[in-house]
Parts: sequence; C-alpha cells; structure tokens
Amino acid sequence: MSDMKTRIYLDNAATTKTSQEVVDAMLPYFTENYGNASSIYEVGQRSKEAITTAREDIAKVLGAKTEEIYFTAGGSEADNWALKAAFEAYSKKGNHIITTKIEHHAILHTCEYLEKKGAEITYLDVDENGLVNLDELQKAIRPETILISIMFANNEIGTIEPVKEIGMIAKEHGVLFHTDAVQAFGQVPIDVDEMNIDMLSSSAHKINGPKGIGFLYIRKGVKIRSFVHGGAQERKRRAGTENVPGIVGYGVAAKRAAETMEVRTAKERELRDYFIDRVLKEIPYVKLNGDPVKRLPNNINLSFRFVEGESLLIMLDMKGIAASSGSACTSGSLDPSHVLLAIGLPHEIAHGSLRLTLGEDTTKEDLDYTLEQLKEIIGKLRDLSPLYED
Amino acid sequence: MSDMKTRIYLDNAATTKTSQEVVDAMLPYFTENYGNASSIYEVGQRSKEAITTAREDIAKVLGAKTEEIYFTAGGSEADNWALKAAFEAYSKKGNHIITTKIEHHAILHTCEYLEKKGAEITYLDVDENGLVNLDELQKAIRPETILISIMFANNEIGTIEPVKEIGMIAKEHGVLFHTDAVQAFGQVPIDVDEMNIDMLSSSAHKINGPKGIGFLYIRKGVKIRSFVHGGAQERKRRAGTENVPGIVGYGVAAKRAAETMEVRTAKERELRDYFIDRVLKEIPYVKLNGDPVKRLPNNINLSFRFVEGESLLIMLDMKGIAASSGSACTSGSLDPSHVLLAIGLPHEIAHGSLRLTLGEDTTKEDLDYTLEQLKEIIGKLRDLSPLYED
Amino acid sequence: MYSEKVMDHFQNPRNVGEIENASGVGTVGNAKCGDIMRIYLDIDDNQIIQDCKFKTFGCGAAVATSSMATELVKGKTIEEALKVTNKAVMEALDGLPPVKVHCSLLAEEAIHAALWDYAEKHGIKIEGLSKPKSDIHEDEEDEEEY
Amino acid sequence: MYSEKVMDHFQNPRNVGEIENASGVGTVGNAKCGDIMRIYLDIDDNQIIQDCKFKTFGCGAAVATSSMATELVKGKTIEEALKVTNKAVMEALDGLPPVKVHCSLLAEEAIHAALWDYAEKHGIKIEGLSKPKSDIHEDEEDEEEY
Ligand SMILES: Cc1ncc(COP(=O)(O)O)c(C=O)c1O
Ligand SMILES: Cc1ncc(COP(=O)(O)O)c(C=O)c1O
Ligand code: FES
Ligand code: FES
Repeated sequence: MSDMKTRIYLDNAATTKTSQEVVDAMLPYFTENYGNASSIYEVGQRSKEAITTAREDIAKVLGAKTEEIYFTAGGSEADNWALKAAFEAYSKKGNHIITTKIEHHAILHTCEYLEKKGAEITYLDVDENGLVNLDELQKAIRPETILISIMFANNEIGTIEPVKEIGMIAKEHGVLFHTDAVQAFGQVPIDVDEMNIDMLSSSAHKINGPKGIGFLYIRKGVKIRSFVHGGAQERKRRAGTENVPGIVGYGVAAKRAAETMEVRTAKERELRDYFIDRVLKEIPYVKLNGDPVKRLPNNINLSFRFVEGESLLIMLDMKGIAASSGSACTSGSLDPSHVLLAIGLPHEIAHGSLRLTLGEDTTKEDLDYTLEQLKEIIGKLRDLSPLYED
Repeated sequence: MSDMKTRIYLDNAATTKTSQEVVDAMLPYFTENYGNASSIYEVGQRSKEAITTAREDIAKVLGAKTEEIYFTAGGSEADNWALKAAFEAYSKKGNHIITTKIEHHAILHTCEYLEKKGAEITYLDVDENGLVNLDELQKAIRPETILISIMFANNEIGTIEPVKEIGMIAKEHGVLFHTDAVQAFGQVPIDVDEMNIDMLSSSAHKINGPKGIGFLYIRKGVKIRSFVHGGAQERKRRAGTENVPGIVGYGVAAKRAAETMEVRTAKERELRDYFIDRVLKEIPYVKLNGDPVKRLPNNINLSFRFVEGESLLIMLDMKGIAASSGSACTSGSLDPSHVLLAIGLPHEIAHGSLRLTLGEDTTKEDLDYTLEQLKEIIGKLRDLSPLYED
Repeated sequence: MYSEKVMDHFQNPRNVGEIENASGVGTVGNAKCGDIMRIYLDIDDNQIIQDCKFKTFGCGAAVATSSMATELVKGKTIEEALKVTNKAVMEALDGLPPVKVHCSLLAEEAIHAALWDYAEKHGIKIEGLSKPKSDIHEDEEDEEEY
Repeated sequence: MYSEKVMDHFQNPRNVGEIENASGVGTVGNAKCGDIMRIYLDIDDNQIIQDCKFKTFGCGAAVATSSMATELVKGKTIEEALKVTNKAVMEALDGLPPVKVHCSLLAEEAIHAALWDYAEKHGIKIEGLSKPKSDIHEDEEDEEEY
C-alpha cells in the first residue's frame, strides 16, 4: 500500500511473527532431519521422535493426553474436521448443532455447508459484550443435539466465553463440546478435563509459531473419523506426510507460550488497558467493543463514529502501523463484521471499527505513537465525512 | 533404528531434502514478512505478492493459468478435495467414478469413503507393468460417470500412465479428469491443456520443497467447491491463513525443478538403469517391478525372492542407507503393497520388495556402495530364510 | 492493491468540503457496504460547473474516486459532466481492484444526484438524466466466476 | 522403534540353521503378513531340549523373537518349553511395538508345532499341547482404539 515499512505491528490476532527460537528449532528439519516420519530408517525415526516431542509439549499445555493431539494444516481445517466429522459420526443420534452468531467463518461457513446436508443449526445470540447466555444454551439443547461448538475467545472483540460453564452444561446433557480456541490457546489457561472440552481447535501462527500448522484435540473415546483420508499418519485419522518442521515449530511455540504466559499477558493487559483508557478519554465519539474484563489480554477493539475502517487502516499503514478492522473492505467481503452486528452495533458504526492486537514485542512507546497518529487520522477522516458535523 | 547416521538417502519418493535455496527463500517470511496475506497493510501485501509470484511460477510449469492453482496442505488434501468435491458438485450428473487399483491411499481411501456415501467406483486393473488399459477405461465409462481419477505416475513402481490418451478419452466423453501427479510434477513434463487435465494434485516435499504444502490445479470452469470452509482465501475455495513460507518455498522448488528437469532426470535415468542392470546381473532371483521404459527417472523397484522387506530395510539402514519397501511392515499396515499385488506379484514376492528412489544429489558411488551392501544383505537374509535352498 | 494515482488522491484528496448555497447537492449511499458520498456543484448560468466539492464516508477507493470525479467535472458543461462515468473515473485513476469497482459507482451516482437536484431547483430537465436512486444496488458479483 | 535387545538379536541371531534328523520340526506361517518361521528341536531321551535351531522369513521382530525363543527353550524340558509363551519372549526382548506383537506369536506357535511333530513321531502325548494351526490367525486389532 505505502512504501513505508511496517514498524509497529498491531495485528497479532491475524497472525504473529514466527519467533526466532521457533525458526531455529525448525531449521534442522528442512535440510538435515528431513526424513519421512513414517519410515523405518534412522533419518525418518528422527522426524518421528521430533513429532512425538512436539505432541507431548502441546498436550501438556492443555492437560491432555499425548495421543489426543492430531495435527492439521491450521485452525480452519481443525474446525472443519470437528464439525463435519461429528455430523457424520453422530448422525444416528441426531442432526442438531448449537453454535453462536460470533464464530469465525471457519465454523459459520462449515455450518452453512452442513445445513445443506441436512443439519439443523442453532446460532445463539450474544449480549452487547459478546457473551453467550447460558440459559439460552441450556434451552437450545434437544434430544437430537449432537454438538455444541462455541469459541473460547472471539477473534474480533476478544471476548472470552464462559467455557467451563458451557462444558458443564454439555456434559450434563451428554452432548459433545467443541471449542475453537485459535485465539485462546497459549493466551489463557486451558484445561480440557476441568473444562469438559471434547474437541479443541488451534493454530500455531497465532502464538509466534509457523503458518500452515494447527491441531485438533480429540478426547479419547470421541468417535469421529478422518477428514483427510489416505495414509496412516496421525493414528489413521489425518492423512498426509507430516509437516515435520511445522510440527516442531508448533511444539516450541506452544511450550514457549505456556512458559511466558503469566508475565507476557500481565504486561499486555496493562498496555491494553492503558491504551483503551487514553483513547476513550482523548478521542470523542469512540466506543470499546467486547467485554471490558472477560477479554483476551492483547485485544483492543474500538468503533469510531463517522469514520470508515478501510480508510483508517490505510492511513495507519502510511504511518507504519499495521492494524485491522472489522470493516467490510478488508476481508475481500463487503459485508460488515458479523460479530459487531451481533453485539448490536449499527451498520455505519460497525463500519468504523479498529482492532489493535498486541504482541509479545509491543511497547508502551508503540502505543503512544499509535495514539498520536490515530488522533490525527480520525480528525482528518471526520473532516472528510458527510456524517460528521462539528 | 541404528546409531549410524543415514549417509545415502534413496527414498526420495517418500520425501526429499528441502533444498537450501528453498529454505533461504522461505526464511524472510517467518520473521520479517510475516504479515497475513489477506491484510491491507504493507507487511501483509508483501506476503500477498510473494504468494502471487509462487502461484505464477507453479502455473508456468503446468501451462496453467495463475488463478487455476489452489494451495493446500499437501497431496493428500488435494486428492481428497478433488474427489469429494467433484462427487458433491456433479451429483446431478451421476455417482460413478473411475480410478485404478494402484492409486495412492489418498485416492483409494477417499473412494472407499465415497462408496459409503453412495458413490460407485470402478477400480481399473493394470497390466504386469502397472499400465492401465485404455480400452477398459473406455468401456468403463457410463452416462453417470462424473470423474476419472488416474495417477500420473505410480509412487511405488514408478510407472508413468498414458495421461494424454486418458485425457483425450475423458474429453471425448465429457467426463472430468483428475490426475494425482504428486510423483510426476517436476519430474516429467506436464501440460494441462495438451493433456486435457481438469484437476491435478501435487505436493511440494517431493521436489525438494517443504512439507505441508501442496496444490490442486482446477481448470477454470470446473465447478467444484471448497473442501475446507471458512475465510475467503484462495479465491474463496480453500480457507485458512496462507502458509506463506510454505507457498514461497513451493514456488522456488517448482521453478527449480522445471529448470533443472532435463539435465537432472537425464542423469537420474542413467544412474537408475546402471543400477538396475547391475542388480539383475549380479544378484540371483531378482525381478524389476514397473515398466522398464515408461518409468519415473528416479525410481528403482526390485523384488528379491526369499527375502522379507522389513529385515532388508533395517539391514540397509544399519549400513547408512535409507530405502523403502512395498512390504507390509513399514507402513504401519501389515497388508502387502496393493500395487505389487495389482501387477500380479504373489504375496511372498511382493513381501520382499525394495524401492530405491534417487534424488538430485545421488551419485554413482552411492549406488555402487549400495549394491555391494545389498549383495551381502540379500545373502545373509537368504541364509536365514526357510524358503531358500541353495 | 491500489494504484499510485489512487493512493495520491486518497492521501491528498482534491476538492474536499462543502459549497454554501450550492446549485446542486447529491448524496448517495452504497447499500452494499454502507458507504456514503455527497457532492456539491456550483453551476453558472451557462450551465458550466464552476466548482465542485465532496464529502465521503467510505473506503480508500471511494475517497479517491470522489476526488478524481470532482476534478473531472470541474469546468465542464452539464452535458459533458454526464459523460463522466465510473469507468472514466477508474481509467483516470489507473484502475481499481475488481472488488472495488462498485465504489466508483458512488461517484457517478453522486454527480447525477447533484445534477438532478440542480435541475429540480431550477425547474429544468437535463437530457439523459433520470431520477437517481439514493442507494446503489449493483447486481451481486458472481461469487463463482472461477 | 525396536529395543536394543531386539536389534541385537536381529543383527546377531542365535541358533540360525537346521538340525539334521531333528526330533521335531515345526513350520508356521502368519496369515496376516505372510511371514514364515521354522523351528528344529533336538530332544533327548529325558525329554530335554538339547539343541534348537531356526530359519525365518520375516520382519525384524520375527527374526529377533525366533532367536530369543530358541535361546529360551534350549536346555529346557518339554514341559518348561511349553511355558515359553510369546509374552515371555517379548519380555525377554524388552518389549515389541504394538503392531509387532503378532510376530512374536509365530515363535510360540513354531515351538508348539515342533513339539507336536516330536510327539507324533514318537507316538506320545504332551500334556497341554494341542494340534497347532499351520497359520496364525489373530483377531484383527481394533483399528479404532482411539
Ligand atoms: C502418488 C501420491 N499421491 C499422494 C501422496 C500424498 O502426498 P502428501 O503426503 O504430501 O499428502 C503421495 C505421497 O505421499 C503420493 O506419492
Ligand atoms: C477464532 C479463529 N478460528 C479459526 C481461525 C482460522 O485459523 P487458520 O487461519 O490458521 O486456519 C482463526 C484465524 O484465522 C481464528 O481467529
Ligand atoms: S467499499 Fe464502500 S465505497 Fe468502497
Ligand atoms: S510382520 Fe510378519 S512376522 Fe512381523
């Protein structure tokens, strides 16, 4: 867009920088230990061991068993797998799935696909902070309900759902519980047993791991089958030559994220709240989206009235700041963010939203600079706006 | 298995070393240009441009249009996508798919899955060299045939199928033609237009590219939909944050494979035939599997009577040689190779098969050493064998 | 994503603002994305557009096309201004990404709306100008043009 | 994949060969994988196994279990030899990967077959020994034990 290089990266919910430590761990698996992990010979066995270590490291972060972690190409594949395979495997029990209106498209579009195949889907509403209502969830459960899929934390507004309570309800009713934890894994503590989670999706590139690798946690006993059929990899449940460097990188990233979680997120929370406070005080006509407390440590989502999102993003970009927007124009789609609409924002306000997501390297100076630029840009765009009269 | 490091890697059909050039091209996309390619800001746009370049480079190798290349997580996903989505998209036309008995499991297991969904599958026989019979193919086509899926070249025995003729037949009958070219892409010339290929699967790690990335070529006009639903990536046909380093690496690997193809494969063919000649002369009771001429440049597949495959592999491994076998024990499954059975090998001979697949770095010295070791090992194992009386 | 020309007009939009007692004002909204454009025209007695200003709530392409459109109609007769189509604006900007073509329609329609307003106020009829819609409803692009 | 003990017995198999005029010979095939094992026993008048040799066409585990099994039965009485189960062989080898458990059954069955052959030749009946199958047909493992 501009010639200026990105200097301040505030779109860590979209993707993160792969940390050098992760890259270093991956490197030997490209050019030295490049063997196919299904092979019997030494260079193949080295790959296999590396995969086992990564699987163990990841399982530990979730309180899961090693053999309950199945690697995929990312969060989208994990989401597709969980929903489509559960729909097939539990067709005798029923065809009803409960989810929410604020899920990621990897869930929502999969649900639409399943509707064409005969699934009935309940899309739960959320309140103005993006939280599901547990009573409504409870009421939505029917005898033919086979799956509840509710995200752990929302990618746009950062709201953290009451996962433990949802898990309890699912368990009481004997319904499978899947959670899309792509934004939550490595950011907030997760324990699949304590939270009664049966399946969980995650993606490495959200926690300073590599792109193109994710996993689906599947609790032992959940009888879903393959999504990708073929070779006997991943205990015959996910075919394809293992992406060994990706898996190794994911293992290191997960371990690292768990180890640094407490310190890192405390710092992020502080910076986040500092920025939100200042914006709300120093810029008029602005609103914080998402729950102020039950919120991902690194998520800031603001709506600026009279301002359109794409213009805002381009202007920030020209100042070297990478951010994102719930707005239409960025995602290739022109529809306004379904999440912002679901929390009740009117169309034209949803249109002027800005998401800033902090990363492990974000500093107070970055945010101070961003705030100064933001003030100026908002002023400029409001002057351009036919909706704004000062 | 042994403590000796692999010194001679002869399993390039399983996977290849990622070339240093490829790794070097990937590296900046981990820690510098790590932006999400769907983003509007500069660091995201750099990712997007890198993806476009890779797509162009790959399209060129196939004589395809840039926008006909859709990245996947590998060959298995591409195969699954082609078959499952074609079955859904063309259900009004029919439910019949034609394939062969020697396809990769990514095709065969997907076919079995589709059979449960109501598909009728014809599995064509092959002759003793592994070639399909064009007359039989022609006769197998019915009004409700929606797809012919026949591999370009077989991964075990290296036989190259008459793809151009198959394409012609498919076209004459107005049936879609998919080919699993995972073993052929970058090894033999392919032109999707000339060969009337409608869909083609490929996987980067077979041509010195990274693991975990592949593509499905889909001819413009073929109306198959998504396999992985979600975000708007890959022209809305394959959701998931793009694996930018993987895609970049694939682009470089494809370009490189195309550029070096003539010289590299000429050298490989020479080495291959040198080794085959010597084995057939110097070791008794041995048979070459696959077509002697219509054969991948780097494939050697031999059956040694009275010898069991796994033992052979372990002994080669102990000498620092990485090879593979069509035998039961290596793949996690105990069934003998379906490919060797399909070309008519009796069970116990299929059981003693050895696949050696050369790579760009393989030398004559490697093969001489391998042959010496092989002679000794075969002797030793035959002495152990109750089937062998000398 | 955007051409240099688009970026130039986005960063330094020409003719931003309002015209008091304008001869014609047109406001158009894009139903598809929710964006809004308002154009002010100052037209003299010879039906020549002496001045033109705009305000836009919209994406980068919307701002740039507004800016370019005002440049293109300034100094033109009404008849000439009617020929400033979205295609002409896009060409002047060295093109727009496919997903942004609809944004350029806003500019065309906003000019038409301002001219219509002028015609109504002055009780004249402009040849070839029909009552503008207040909302642009383009046909959905075929999402399956693969 | 394999333990050190397995690798040792695979690389240096003990008691490879045949025994001429053996007291008993047993050959067993594994229907599952097509592998074959033959065991030769030299049993003295006190029903003590003086010598034991084998030939195996099979995987690494098959070779190693053959080797270990022959070691274990050598010097034993017939009664003791009957207690050399596949489990005992596996334990002596520090275990086998799950997919290789069936291989160890070959050894157990081959010993039984050789003993049966001995019993038949000598017209005696061995307590607790039933006619061995010539093919091992284990139950399919549950491929869905997840
Ligand atoms: C012919 C063939 N098809 C498909 C595949 C699957 O590719 P991948 O393992 O990259 O998913 C392979 C290799 O494993 C293959 O050789
Ligand atoms: C909540 C959520 N689910 C799923 C995904 C999809 O993950 P991926 O893009 O790695 O496939 C994302 C991110 O893109 C996400 O934020
Ligand atoms: S997206 Fe609304 S005008 Fe461009
Ligand atoms: S696999 Fe046949 S005996 Fe081991």
